[in-house]
Amino acid sequence: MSINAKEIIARRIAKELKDGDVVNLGIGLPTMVANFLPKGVQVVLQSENGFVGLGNTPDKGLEDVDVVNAGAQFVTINDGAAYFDSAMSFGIIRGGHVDVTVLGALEVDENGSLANYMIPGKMIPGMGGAMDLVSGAKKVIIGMIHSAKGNPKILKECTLPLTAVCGVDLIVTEMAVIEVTENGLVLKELAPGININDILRETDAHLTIDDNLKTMDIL
Amino acid sequence: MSINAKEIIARRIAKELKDGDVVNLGIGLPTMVANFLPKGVQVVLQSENGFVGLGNTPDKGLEDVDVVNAGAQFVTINDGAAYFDSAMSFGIIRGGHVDVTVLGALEVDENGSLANYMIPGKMIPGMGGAMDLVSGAKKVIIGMIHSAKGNPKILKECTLPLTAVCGVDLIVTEMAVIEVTENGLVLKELAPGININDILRETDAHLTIDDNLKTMDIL
Amino acid sequence: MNKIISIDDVMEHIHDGMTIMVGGFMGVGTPEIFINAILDKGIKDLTIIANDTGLPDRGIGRLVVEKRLKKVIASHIGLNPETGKQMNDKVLEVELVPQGTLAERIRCGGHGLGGVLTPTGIGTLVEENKEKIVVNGIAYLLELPLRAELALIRGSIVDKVGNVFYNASTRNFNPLMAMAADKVIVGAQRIVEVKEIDPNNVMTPGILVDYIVGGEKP
Amino acid sequence: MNKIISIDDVMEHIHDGMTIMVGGFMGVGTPEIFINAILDKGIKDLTIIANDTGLPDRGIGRLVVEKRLKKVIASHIGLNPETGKQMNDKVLEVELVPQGTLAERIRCGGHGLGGVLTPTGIGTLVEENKEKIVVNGIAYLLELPLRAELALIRGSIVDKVGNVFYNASTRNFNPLMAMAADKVIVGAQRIVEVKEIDPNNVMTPGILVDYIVGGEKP
Repeated sequence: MSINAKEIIARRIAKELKDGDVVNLGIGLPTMVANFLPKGVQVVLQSENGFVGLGNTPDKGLEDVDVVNAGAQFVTINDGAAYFDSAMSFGIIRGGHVDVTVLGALEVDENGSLANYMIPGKMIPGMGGAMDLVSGAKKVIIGMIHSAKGNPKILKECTLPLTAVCGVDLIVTEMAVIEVTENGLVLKELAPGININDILRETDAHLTIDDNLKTMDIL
Repeated sequence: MSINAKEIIARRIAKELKDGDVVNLGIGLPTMVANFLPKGVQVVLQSENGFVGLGNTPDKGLEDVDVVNAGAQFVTINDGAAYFDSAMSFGIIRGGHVDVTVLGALEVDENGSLANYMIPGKMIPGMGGAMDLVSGAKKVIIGMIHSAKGNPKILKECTLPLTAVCGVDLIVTEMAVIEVTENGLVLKELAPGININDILRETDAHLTIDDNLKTMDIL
Repeated sequence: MNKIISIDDVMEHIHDGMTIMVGGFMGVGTPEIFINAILDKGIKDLTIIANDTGLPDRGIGRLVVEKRLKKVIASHIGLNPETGKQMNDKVLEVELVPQGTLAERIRCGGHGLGGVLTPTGIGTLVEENKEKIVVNGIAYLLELPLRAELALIRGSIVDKVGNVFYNASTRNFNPLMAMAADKVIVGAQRIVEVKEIDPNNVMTPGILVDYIVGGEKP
Repeated sequence: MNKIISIDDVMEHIHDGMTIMVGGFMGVGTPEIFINAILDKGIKDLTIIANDTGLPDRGIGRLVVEKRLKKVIASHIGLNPETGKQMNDKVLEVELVPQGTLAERIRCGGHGLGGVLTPTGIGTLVEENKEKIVVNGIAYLLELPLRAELALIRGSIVDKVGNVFYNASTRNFNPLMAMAADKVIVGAQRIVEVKEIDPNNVMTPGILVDYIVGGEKP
């Protein structure tokens, strides 16, 4: 789980975003996506704690204590930003006004179901805004390390408590791009240097290999 | 239905208001109540089209086209006013944040049910905010002329489509003050010069005469 | 992504038979430039969702007088006698909705909610054909979402990315409708540069607005 | 009607075992002066309704660390490991609610609504013990209102009649909670004269606020 792996994921997901998209990036790896937007693509980032127009991290000493992201980190806002309360924030999310959300996951399965908010008896951070994001955003992209040290996270069926049923559209890992279709998971792209057997070894779910299998563009 | 009758009603209702009350006054007669507040009593008027802090009618030439009441008449706002949207306005109303609403009525009955928004086939203005006001305000006062040219409007049971079931707390007319209780309507006060027989003649509903029947204070 | 277009360009987005939400309360906060354009271009058979039908010479009232509407969903039609007349003559269908319920139904439509339980209207004609749900011993009506193909709203100050500030009592239903339609066009009293509206004072974020047209009169 | 009181006077309104809503998001927009006072005065067995349990040294997190809570209703507890620990040790009851659902439930409580239908949580643990209602072929959860005896909110600028302006991302749950409690007390970063806040920019009208206490730090 090197920095490199995360950067591969973030770079590839960034290519899914279109100019003008309203995007909500989860805390952690998904946040990195903003650093790799293709030239000419500008997106509006929504922060579920109450604004659109999320900007960069402020320079040291220039932090505004009233301006934080959903992870409680100091951020800035861009020109054209707007603040609102939590009901409006989730009205925007649930109401389909967010084009793309990028989230991490503990498990994803063949139905596009997702588990990412608790491991019973062990780690229970809570779902925060994740359940609303998956149910409301037009496109849900999961960005995650492909397996947990070799143990598959892309499963026939999730074993952990679900965040949402059938909500995921695309899974991007450091090894592959997998699309969730009505007919199950379709392997669309392989990372450079990765072959199909590598993927199958670290994947529990059934994968259909796309006729037009490509190499992931991570430049 | 002289000016005098309406003024009697407005003056008497004004005495029901307490300092600091949040009050919504219906269009027409109820609006007059604001002119007769007892000394030392200041209320905050809510206007359901979107603000609290409704003030007086502006002087000619000083109208602001953006500042109107729910009857589309030019008004002013007082210091400390606040504007909001229609969802918030009715959140305030439905949520019990309005202490008193004063409304007109076509009919009121022994259960405290009220009809004031339509005469089928004839006059259908619509309920506007009235149904929400009756269901949400802590105290609902009906201010109306006692009868329609001698035909009772205070009935055993309303005949027109209801605005609300069992919502009314107090009925104030130019002849009497009548309280709605669990045991039906109780005649609490008579206007100066009015006797019980006058009331009974113009009232269809059963009235219990209060042991402590008083004369209406309309100064 | 230039959102500022001419009123002629707007008319490409308005067609006969459409369902349109129109902001405003008795004409205050109603985008009159779009009303003018609909009248000028002969658009008809519209279903309008709005608080009221304005006055005969103002706001939606003018569309009623000119018989451009097939159906109205509103809370109040009393200040425009023509609406009641057409309703009684059965040439215009009118669905009356309590004002607070209308606001919530539009809000549900825009916020991805399947409905809301309100005590308003219990025991009245409003409860016809509606599900009643009892919660903690109190009966509520289940009121369902309203959406439209198009929302025509009016902004007092609008910046070039579509952030909207509504002044005073012009706000009313406008921000709710800007969430609840497939396409949102705002008639602006004043168009300003980005950054001229404080982000704290934006009442409708620009991400919700598709097009901006200038020329709304005070 | 002087609403400005001292922090000592506030403590007459806070008791052991109370249900309290506390504004803020990971501590941002949380009224820390009330957290301090609750800690100082030994208040305990509280049920807290809030977005999250803050950080161990910030916001509600400090009440968790000092074991003043009996129950928490929140959407996220991950930034304060002590909450999860007490939950697993069964000394603290935690009800996890999706963030958007939490906002809507509090809004229902304050707006006189009996509940709301949301698609969020369908097919997950969140649907346990909840009614499912199908509208137009889509299944929704019926989520019920939340109210509290007291709401402790934080205002950036508060005028003397209690009108509140929340700056930037401090707004979050504060205006929703100010509607949904029997008593509302605001901790003010700055108290100003009436008229200093533009009526268009008031986010919580003073009619909703019972008491104001100064002294909130930036």
